[in-house]
Amino acid sequence: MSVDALYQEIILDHYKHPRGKGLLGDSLAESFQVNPTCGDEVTVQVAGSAADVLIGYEGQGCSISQASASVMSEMLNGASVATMKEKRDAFIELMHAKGLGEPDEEILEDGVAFAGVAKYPARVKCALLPWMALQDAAIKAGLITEEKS
Amino acid sequence: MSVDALYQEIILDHYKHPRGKGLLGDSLAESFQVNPTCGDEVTVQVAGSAADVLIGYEGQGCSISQASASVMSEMLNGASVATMKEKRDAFIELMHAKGLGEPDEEILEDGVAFAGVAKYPARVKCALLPWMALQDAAIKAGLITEEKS
Amino acid sequence: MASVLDVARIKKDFPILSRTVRGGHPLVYLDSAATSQKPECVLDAERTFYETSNAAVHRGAHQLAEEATQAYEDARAAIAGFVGGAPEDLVFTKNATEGINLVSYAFSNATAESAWGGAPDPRFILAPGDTILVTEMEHHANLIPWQQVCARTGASLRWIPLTEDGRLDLTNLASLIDSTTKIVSVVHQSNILGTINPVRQIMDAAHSVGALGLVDACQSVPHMPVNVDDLGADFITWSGHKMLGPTGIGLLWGRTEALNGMSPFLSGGSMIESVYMDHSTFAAAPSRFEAGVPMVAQSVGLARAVAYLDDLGMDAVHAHETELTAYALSALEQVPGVQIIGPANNVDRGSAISFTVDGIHPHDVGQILDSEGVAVRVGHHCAWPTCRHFGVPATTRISTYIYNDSSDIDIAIEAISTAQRYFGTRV
Amino acid sequence: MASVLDVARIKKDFPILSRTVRGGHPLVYLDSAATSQKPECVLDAERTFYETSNAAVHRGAHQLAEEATQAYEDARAAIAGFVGGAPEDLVFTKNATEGINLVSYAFSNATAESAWGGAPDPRFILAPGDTILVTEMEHHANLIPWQQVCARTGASLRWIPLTEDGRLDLTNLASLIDSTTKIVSVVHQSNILGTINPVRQIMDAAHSVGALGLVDACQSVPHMPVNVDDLGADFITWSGHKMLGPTGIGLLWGRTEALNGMSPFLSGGSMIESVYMDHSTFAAAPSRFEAGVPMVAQSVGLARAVAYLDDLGMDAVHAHETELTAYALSALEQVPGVQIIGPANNVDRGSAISFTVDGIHPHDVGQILDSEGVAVRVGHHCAWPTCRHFGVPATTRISTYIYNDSSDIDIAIEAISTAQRYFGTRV
Ligand SMILES: Cc1ncc(COP(=O)(O)O)c(C=O)c1O
Ligand SMILES: Cc1ncc(COP(=O)(O)O)c(C=O)c1O
Repeated sequence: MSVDALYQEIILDHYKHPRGKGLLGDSLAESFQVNPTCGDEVTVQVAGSAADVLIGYEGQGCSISQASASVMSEMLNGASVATMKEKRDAFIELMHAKGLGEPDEEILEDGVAFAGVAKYPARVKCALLPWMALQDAAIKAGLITEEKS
Repeated sequence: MSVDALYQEIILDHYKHPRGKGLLGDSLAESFQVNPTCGDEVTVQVAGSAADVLIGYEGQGCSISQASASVMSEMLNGASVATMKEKRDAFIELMHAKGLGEPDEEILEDGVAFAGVAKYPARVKCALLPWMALQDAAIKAGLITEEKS
Repeated sequence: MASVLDVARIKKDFPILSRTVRGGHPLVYLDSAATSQKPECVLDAERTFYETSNAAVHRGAHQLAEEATQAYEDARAAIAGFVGGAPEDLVFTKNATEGINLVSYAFSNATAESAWGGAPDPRFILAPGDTILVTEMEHHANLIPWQQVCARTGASLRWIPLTEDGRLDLTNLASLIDSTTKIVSVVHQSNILGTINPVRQIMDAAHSVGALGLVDACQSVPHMPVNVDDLGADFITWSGHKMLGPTGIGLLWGRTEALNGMSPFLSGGSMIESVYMDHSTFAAAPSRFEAGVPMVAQSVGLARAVAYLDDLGMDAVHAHETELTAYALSALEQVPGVQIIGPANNVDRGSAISFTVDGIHPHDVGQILDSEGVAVRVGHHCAWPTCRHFGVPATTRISTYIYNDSSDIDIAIEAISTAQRYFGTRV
Repeated sequence: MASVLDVARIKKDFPILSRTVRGGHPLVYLDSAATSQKPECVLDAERTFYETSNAAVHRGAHQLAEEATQAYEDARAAIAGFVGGAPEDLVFTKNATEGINLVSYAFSNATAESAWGGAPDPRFILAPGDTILVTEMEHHANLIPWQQVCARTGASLRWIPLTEDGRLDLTNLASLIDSTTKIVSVVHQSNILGTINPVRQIMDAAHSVGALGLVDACQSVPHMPVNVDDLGADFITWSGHKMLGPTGIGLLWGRTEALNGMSPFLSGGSMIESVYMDHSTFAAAPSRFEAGVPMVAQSVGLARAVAYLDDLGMDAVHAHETELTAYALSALEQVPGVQIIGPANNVDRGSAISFTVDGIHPHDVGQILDSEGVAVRVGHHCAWPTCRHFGVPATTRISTYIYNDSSDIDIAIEAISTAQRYFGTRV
């Protein structure tokens, strides 16, 4: 089906079996984000240190937003802030590539499965939702400084 | 010229030589009306009695509005309220006839010259301006009662 | 299913319906509650206007200006006539949202003016203790403007709650509408639930306490015969783009004296009587509410749209939709795992049908439908509080119009099953 | 007169220009300051949108909705780019009048909200003693909204007076703009006098006291290169229909932080972040100011219009108009009895030329011109106080655009002489 590019196996798997889902007992900061057009919600928490970031999340929404949160959490839990930024930039770039991006699997790991999402502008916002929450929480926590998004 | 139907000799004559122009010393009531799209202005006063209405007017504006005031004044000065209403109705009907009206010269006198004005929607308002002022002043003076215009 | 409308012939009038989407699927357009498609005759009317008579209206003394003004005022008369109203009671807005805002600002503007020495119509002046009544099934367009009026005046918002089957719970209407009520603003037909509300009863209740009443008729005027006198409202708003007309044009009908009781909303050219540097006076309605160069070409297009609907006959349009809705409801009921959000029976119900599919998020349902050529809407449908009431984050909605028939429904139903197989919730 | 533009070729792009009026006269359209005509490519773009991609934007998950959203946002980027702005700083309105009202309501709304416990941006809160500055040559659209804000907040209106030759008298600018000034709103190019004002100087003066500044660019954006950074304003408004675009669409550009400091204006769908029955939160600009289904097809048409203008080059457009204005001014000067209202020289001057003809009312001048096929505007041009300043009830105005050449002026001049002979003021 034409949607197979959107709903990669990896995405459906993360959707059905989310990794690392749940809130942290204690956190440095958290951010709640909604997608105002469809009501998808996600809360992302950050804890730990610049060398070892811990991520918790909760949410409800479509397969894309929830799988994206799961992939993000798997990819970034225990990473350094520098790695987090690198992967975040790569993921955002991929989402804005209109489906023409050639993601680097070394950097994006399971995130490469989202390449096809970028062909569906309405779904790009879904995929980015947890990443926006992470960005906001990390700023609040003082792990990164305000930057143009 | 195509405008000859609009600018009848009679109209241009009334414009250049307005009849009965000027305000009355004393009046029962007066009404000031403007055409908000072009700024034409006219003030109409009524005096006298139901059997013998006196009309004064002042104004500035285009040939059509000023000639209409002159024709109206000439036609109605000294008329009864009943005659005034009859002529007013006939004039208004003529103005809404889109140029297809066949005016009765017995009733409308020089007013028949305005038949061609009705072909120019933007000028109908000009021609009706003094009549609207008359209507309003006569109501204020208690000579006629409020009616749907 | 045989229809009272000749849908096959109607489809031919809509060029877009012959296109394909997503790699060759014929387009099945089931999103008319969001916006309708436009028949060729509407596009032709608009274009002809631009090519022959385009000019600023109510302004020039030249022939084009005359023709444009005539076209604009003829359109006003035709559209007013379509709902049984008089031309001088019909105001052109850019969409229905502007129409509702226009009325809502009459309240906050009158309130502010009266604080600074103005003497507006007292019906529009609000103070703490005054209340405004809406319902829990309003489109955001008929909710947020009233929240904002409250934030600007100290008045309070009340709402009529919903029953479990998506109807208004009128049990406590008598206590919701009382001497504090200044305006009651209610949707005629819900865009998310499909419910048709007893607006006459609610308007009468509003009038019994001296309050004004507004009906949001966005989803009713395009789909059923609507007569302004029958509704019993003081104001009715709807949009052109949902009834075959162009984007960028909406309508506000008001009772003459209600309209003329309102302070101006947008101010500028064409809505004035006299203007000085330090003060101005204003024209009567409808001009008072039409500042600036208006949507002239769009009014001409919309007038052509109402002529098209009149040719079909609004009774026939309504009968067609009622039939199709019955067909869709019973087809959906037979799909395991589908839950209808809103009235499940076809009584007092329009053609918008919201539903959820167990185990699949509405967004994903919509995406699979799209991949099969079926265009539906997913989300909260600008009625987020209604979603909250039903405990769902979003729904998938199918909504039909004159160019849909039962085969469109069949394709949608089949696509729902495809989605269930795709996401493994059904074998 | 040779022109920098190939006017003969351009005329062919405008179907309406080949029609005749009043019994066979070729149309000479000299009323572009009221509204411009539309080239075929703009009409095609709009129609193609309806026939292929029409859908509600920012809402559906289906392919048409995606395409419509893309078309709408591409249009925003193209139009913003035309004036050197960023897409996220450009708000679509229905006309320029709505744009100015939007900014004016930010003041009265913030003032009202702050009285009821809200915490709006303090720059928009007004109180008695605060002042708003306009000029004596404003279009009603940039005068009455500010009069109304004063009536709703207790603030006072000031204005920059005019000199005898129709320029702003800036002698007392330093006392007109002082610590009480909250906003300065000034027309860039007068639609009645043709004057081009030194808006940069005035905006800088506004900013020097911490006031905000708005430029009404309705008559400049269509006719000369305009760059938002160069103007130095916080807000700029203009309309689409005066620059080859469809009716029903206007623009408000604002500095990001100025836009995001404003309370919502129209509220409803698509401008929200979260909605509950008792409160809502709002999206950032531009969405915050675009409630309801917007003018999608019109945005597509307008984007095509700016591409058309870009192809000609705005420098060339401006040079063409400057030439044509010089030609018209000197031709008019040679007609006995003609008085120009506004700058008689061609310095800092646009192409709108108002004049009176001794002994003939402007309405009658316009009528004779019309009977010769020449479409001009007569009246106060929505600048009634400006007419009062010059002691005239009205003027006749010719205004040119890219599709006019010197032969159009020649025909108009000849028709003025005809009017003089007709009314017997010249032999
Ligand atoms: C200088 C000026 N400002 C404002 C306007 C109002 O524009 P619109 O009617 O498109 O709202 C116009 C045109 O009519 C104008 O020329
Ligand atoms: C019930 C209802 N009210 C209001 C609106 C708002 O209409 P518009 O977007 O045309 O302003 C809509 C449509 O979106 C609607 O369905």
